[in-house]
Amino acid sequence: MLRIDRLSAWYGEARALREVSLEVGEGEIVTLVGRNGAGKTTLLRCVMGLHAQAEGTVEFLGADVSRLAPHRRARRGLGYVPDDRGIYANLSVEENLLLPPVAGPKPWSLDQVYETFPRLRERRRSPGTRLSGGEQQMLSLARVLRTGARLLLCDEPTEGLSPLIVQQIGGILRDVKDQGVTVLLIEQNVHFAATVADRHYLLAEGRIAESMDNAEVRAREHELLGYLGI
Amino acid sequence: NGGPGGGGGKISDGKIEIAVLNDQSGVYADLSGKASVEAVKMAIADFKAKYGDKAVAKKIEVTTADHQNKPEVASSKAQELYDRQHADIILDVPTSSAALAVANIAKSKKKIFMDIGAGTTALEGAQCNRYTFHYGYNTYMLAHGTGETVTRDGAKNWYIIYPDYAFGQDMTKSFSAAIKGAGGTIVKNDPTPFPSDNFSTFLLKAPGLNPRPQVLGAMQAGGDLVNLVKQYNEYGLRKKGIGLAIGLMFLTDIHSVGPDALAGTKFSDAWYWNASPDNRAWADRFLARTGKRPTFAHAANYSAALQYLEAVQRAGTDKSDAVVKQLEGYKFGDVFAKNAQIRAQDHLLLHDAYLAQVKPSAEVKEPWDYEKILKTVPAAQAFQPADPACRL
Amino acid sequence: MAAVLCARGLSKEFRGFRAVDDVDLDVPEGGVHALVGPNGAGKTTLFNLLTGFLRPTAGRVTFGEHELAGRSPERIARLGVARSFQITSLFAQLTAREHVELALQGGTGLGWRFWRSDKLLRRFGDTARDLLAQVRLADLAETHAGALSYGHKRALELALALALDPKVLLLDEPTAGMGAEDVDATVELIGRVRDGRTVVLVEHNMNVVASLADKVTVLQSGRVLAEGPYAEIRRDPRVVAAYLGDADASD
Amino acid sequence: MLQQAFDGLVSGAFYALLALGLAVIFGMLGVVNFAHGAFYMLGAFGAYVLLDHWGVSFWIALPVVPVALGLVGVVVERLLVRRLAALDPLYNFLLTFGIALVLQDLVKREYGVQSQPYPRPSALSGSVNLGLFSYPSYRVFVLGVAVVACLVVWYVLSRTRAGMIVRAATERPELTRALGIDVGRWVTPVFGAGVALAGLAGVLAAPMRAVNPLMGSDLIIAVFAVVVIGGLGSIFGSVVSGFAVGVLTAVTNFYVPSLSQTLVFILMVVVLLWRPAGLFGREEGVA
Amino acid sequence: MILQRLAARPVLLAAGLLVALALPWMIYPPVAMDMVCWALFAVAVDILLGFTGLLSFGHAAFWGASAYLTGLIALHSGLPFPVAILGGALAAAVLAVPIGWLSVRRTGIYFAMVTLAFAQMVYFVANQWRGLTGGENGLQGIPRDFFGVDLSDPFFFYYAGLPIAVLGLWFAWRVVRSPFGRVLVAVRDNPARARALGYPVDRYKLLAFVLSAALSGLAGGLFTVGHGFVSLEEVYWTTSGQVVMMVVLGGIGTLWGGVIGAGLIVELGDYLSTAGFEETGIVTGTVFAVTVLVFRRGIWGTVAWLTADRRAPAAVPVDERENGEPVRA
Ligand SMILES: Nc1ncnc2c1ncn2[C@@H]1O[C@H](COP(=O)(O)OP(=O)(O)OP(=O)(O)O)[C@@H](O)[C@H]1O
Ligand SMILES: Nc1ncnc2c1ncn2[C@@H]1O[C@H](COP(=O)(O)OP(=O)(O)OP(=O)(O)O)[C@@H](O)[C@H]1O
Ligand SMILES: [Mg+2]
Ligand SMILES: [Mg+2]
Repeated sequence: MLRIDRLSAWYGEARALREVSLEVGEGEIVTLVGRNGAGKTTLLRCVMGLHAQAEGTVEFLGADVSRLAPHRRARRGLGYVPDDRGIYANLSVEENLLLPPVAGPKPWSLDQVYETFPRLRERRRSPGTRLSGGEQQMLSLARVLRTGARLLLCDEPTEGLSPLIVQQIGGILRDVKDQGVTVLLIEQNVHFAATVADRHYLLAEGRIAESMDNAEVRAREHELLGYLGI
Repeated sequence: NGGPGGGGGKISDGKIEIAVLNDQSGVYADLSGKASVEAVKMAIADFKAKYGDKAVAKKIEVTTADHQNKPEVASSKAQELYDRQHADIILDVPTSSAALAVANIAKSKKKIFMDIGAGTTALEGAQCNRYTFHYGYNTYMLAHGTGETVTRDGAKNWYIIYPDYAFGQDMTKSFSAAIKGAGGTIVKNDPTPFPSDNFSTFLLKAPGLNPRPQVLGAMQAGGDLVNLVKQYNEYGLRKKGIGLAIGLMFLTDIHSVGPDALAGTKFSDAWYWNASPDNRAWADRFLARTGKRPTFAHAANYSAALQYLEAVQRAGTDKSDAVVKQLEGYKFGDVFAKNAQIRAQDHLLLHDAYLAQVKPSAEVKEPWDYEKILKTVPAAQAFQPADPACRL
Repeated sequence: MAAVLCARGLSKEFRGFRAVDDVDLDVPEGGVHALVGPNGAGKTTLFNLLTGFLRPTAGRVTFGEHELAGRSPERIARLGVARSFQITSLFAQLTAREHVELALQGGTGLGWRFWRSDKLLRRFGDTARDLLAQVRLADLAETHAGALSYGHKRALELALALALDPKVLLLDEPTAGMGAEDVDATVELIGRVRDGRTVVLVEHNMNVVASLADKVTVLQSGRVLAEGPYAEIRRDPRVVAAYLGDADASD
Repeated sequence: MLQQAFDGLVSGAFYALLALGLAVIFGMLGVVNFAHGAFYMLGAFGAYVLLDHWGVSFWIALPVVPVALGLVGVVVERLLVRRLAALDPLYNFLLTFGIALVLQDLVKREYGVQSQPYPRPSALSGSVNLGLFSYPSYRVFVLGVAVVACLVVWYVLSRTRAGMIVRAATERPELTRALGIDVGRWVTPVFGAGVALAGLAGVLAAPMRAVNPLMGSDLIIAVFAVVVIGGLGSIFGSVVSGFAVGVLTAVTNFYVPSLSQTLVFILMVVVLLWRPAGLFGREEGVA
Repeated sequence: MILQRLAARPVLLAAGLLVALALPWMIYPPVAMDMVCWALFAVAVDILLGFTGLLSFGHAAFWGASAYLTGLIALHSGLPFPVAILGGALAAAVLAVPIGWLSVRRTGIYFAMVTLAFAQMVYFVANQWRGLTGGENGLQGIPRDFFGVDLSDPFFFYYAGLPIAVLGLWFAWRVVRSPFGRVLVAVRDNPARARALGYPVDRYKLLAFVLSAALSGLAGGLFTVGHGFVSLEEVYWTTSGQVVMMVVLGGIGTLWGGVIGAGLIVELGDYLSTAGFEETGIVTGTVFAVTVLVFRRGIWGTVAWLTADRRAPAAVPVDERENGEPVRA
């Protein structure tokens, strides 16, 4: 479904990604793990078309989207959940949900969203940034789900959240997967990553250091943690 | 470089160079501007026709420059005109600050300057000098004619509003003196912001003053004046019995606002093109050349150029000092200046002035026919007595 | 050990969101104090509060006998509390040497001399070179900061903080973005410069924390979760759950 | 006194309309449009030219001129402003300063600097009785139009999908793009709409103020001060401070006429001392 | 290469001085004087815009305040003109303290608007305080006295005034190339970092503002004596806009670019007013807009960029932000 080929990115002079290639198959949950600054966020931003200083190709659903503007990629079914959650302070919760246009064959309805996230229904009139961090994370995820995006790009959706909410989000991601949505997930927490994902890419210093499946991750968890510098 | 041009023959460089330095792009562009250059050319043509071969100056040329209403441009241009273009005289120069700047240049270069466009009495007061003449009008003339006549005609109580800058303050002083001299009272005078596009505060205030004013004396000029008149009508003050008298209004202003808005308003004018057959004939010639009806400034430029050339003819030379001597105290009359004299003490041109009234559009018979002359203010009374501060 | 830098009841609210929540912190004199916690725990915000870049919503900060809360960053820097920035923050138009000279010049009041030549700054040249050598930037002294690689920028950040010769040095992720070799060198450098001063360190690299820190404070959601020597902290079940992850507990 | 204050509301209406346009453009594009005064002037001239050359009445000019100017704004944004969008906002400030000079002098070249006549629409030439006092009906109309325009803008921004997108794009343009919205397509109409608001103010001004090429340039500086007082970027703040400055100026005019011109700047100083970001402005970030 | 560079500086300097000395032979002396004054003014503004990162749209206030004070001193005290000019510059500096103190609280576009508003306020005061300023008549007949030597010929006055301007330019260069100037660049590039290094950023900005105002005052005073009068035009906002145009045209942050920009715009204005083209705004506005659009480094900046080491970061601070760092409004 998503194929990245020899993707490189820079920040001014500094190179953040070095010829990264990876693939995500339909209906998979794939995580990107790696220490801070490895280039994970940059990779997602490149996929979304938000990073100008990049080279290489990004194919989505068999078509090369590398030259498309971000909004066109979103229209084709890429859903982006940024690392800072990206909630609008000037929009209410409901407006935050309704903002992005529908982009996939099976968009969620508002009711569906509220059923899954009852907290959001309670707070639907309040400004987006009045929510707690966890609620904001839910909102950000719900927002792209509502568009019916085919591929979710989630940048550390569990960051700074309590274990309970982390579990909940893990559950949601698995549910979403059951509905046929593909997920590319950035995760610092290897343990969590292992519980939700099918496959993992380890990113280090802007390169794909390794690709492994779940069993491998579990077997090598220790080694990995050392590698990640945790 | 930079040295004086003169020497040699009777006419320096063998020709007379008349320079018109005025505003060709700003607020005064329509009032005077490039059309004044045409007026000067008419003067030269008339002069040549009159003297033919007897003319002292065989060759007379006109140059012009735009000072954009900026005094620094005026001063550099004036220097350039005198030094480089060898101008013998500079004419017009509207805007007080520019006029005063050029007067100082004229003084240091010892070249003649006849100001037409500026109203400030400082030109014949503290800032006067031997080579500068003030030709046409000044704030005293504007204020006195209107203030005195309107008061005499029965409107005793005045409410004066003036733009808060030198011109407005001058005008108010002159007006007040004239009104009091004629037995009237100033109920109140208020400074208004300058520039301003909103006079409603003052217009609203007017009917409530005690005693209720009969006339609103407005010293605004240009765009402010147009704003004010529009708003005066909007508030219907005329219907409330408060007339409008205006300190400084040009024909072009009436054209801007439209005569109906101003109908009945009284103001002083230095000259009006349709006041006499004589004027009219000249105005027709001017129309043929420029496609416009002349304002008083056009006529004054014509007259000033003509009188300068006559003075050169009498002096037999274009040397400044000799020409100044010919001009000082000279009595004459021409199409612009009636019963005129150039006062020797301060180089102010004294001539008949007029109290005019704006016609309603029903009475306007042809384009630009906006004024009715109510009264002639004789030359002797139209201008102020010589200011002792002036030492030539 | 006396606490050189003390915070009491420190809180910071951003439009209803508490980034730092009632934190008490004692930084003992003359050691390395590590501050760890998940992303968004409030570590950088705490740094900003300690160094005057943010004004606390509530609470006090004392440095020796000085009250710091409410003072401007420049005053705090002058008092001897220097910091580096997590997000590289340099002057694009100045060379590495000029950066260090600028930092050295800070304390002297020379900065006001607009009538003197900037050649005056040459007096700092030797010290600057020395500092740059310490952070392995000697070869790049004349390179404009805009053209330095990320790792080198981090090193320069560190040199700048050192140039102020502070009593307390606050380092926000000094090794982030560095290669393994540079990380070791930086650890070694911090090990050297800790003599005679106090270092407060924000780090995600637990190896660095383990080898340097005398004391570790763990922040989560703006609150202090645990505090103690690294050996203790790494076994604390709350810390493991919140930050280090379950895996580490089995160790 | 009450009448004076009411009158202040009318002049405040112009400040508010102009400040509103500035704020909308600034909010969305981060551009402080120096040419805003010039567009206001073009609005008035548009009405004048329509009437003078084609006899088109005020009532037709009122919708037509702002729309036409909005289109001009669209062109200006597409051809010029957009090129500098990625740079420091100062560049667009300077660009629009240049544009203002050009527009002003183009009009000057065509029509001279004289004020042009423009009559009040005859339907509004009288006065209306407002209970406590009677007041020129045209002014009441101006106030009404301004208030309606402000309300419409408020409604559009807060209650429609377009407004939602504009608010979102103003806050986080990049993310909004990533969520599938073509922000670039919205920027141009917003610039156009801001310019149209200036044009509307211009048409409204034609019957009661002098129509000349310089009418916008001095006004716009006062409007800048208004916007600084209200808090640049705050649409609500701009409107409120526009009306407030109008009323305060009118009241000051009454008691201390000589102070009225500097008043808006004095207010600005006071506000800067008290709340550097303006009354309703957001604090600039630290560090 | 290095030798070439080393040689280039004195050669450029000598060439510049030569041009300055020859100017009144090549163009009309009063126009030459205007160029020199505006050049100094533009350089003063560039200290703030190019080296401190603050766009002041209200420098007419300082140029004009000094013009008035210089005029008053020269008119009423009979002191030689350089003393009057120094007095004017001092007045401008004093005025800059409160205005700067309030303005430097804001940056970027806000700073531009706030300074513009302050300048307009100064304009209104100058307009109303007629007893002192002469209102719109201005102050006239300001003498060019220099210990009894008559300098009324603009040709000679040019040479009398030139040293003052050159001294001012030298001072500007000194400020930029001083320890203080180094701090300014740091403040411009990254104020937060400068604070962390112990520099009170606002006070540095304020001092830069005051120095820039003082130099603007020097230029304004010289201009006044050169013309022999002061008018309200000096404090009007168009003057502020004009000088910014000169700086941008010459090249922001190049210091000497302002000199070129000033020369060109003064010459252009002079040319247009004789060429019979009245609407100078169309031409200058277009030139300016085009410069901003396609030619952002300005003349000097482009030349320097073409001839010098292109890898060095651009002198224009704002260009830096084209990639990477978000623009802070
Ligand atoms: N705006 C920027 N300017 C310069 N360098 C940047 C910028 N953003 C990121 N970088 C650098 O690019 C590299 C990759 O950053 P990125 O944000 O992709 O890392 P990450 O893996 O997502 O890290 P984290 O786990 O902290 O989110 C890092 O070295 C980072 O410092
Ligand atoms: N200026 C600000 N306005 C609003 N919220 C802020 C601001 N600065 C920080 N925050 C929020 O405060 C929280 C703590 O941020 P902080 O930068 O202190 O985290 P941190 O512990 O340093 O994380 P990291 O390890 O990722 O650097 C975050 O949720 C952040 O979004
Ligand atoms: Mg990241
Ligand atoms: Mg941090």
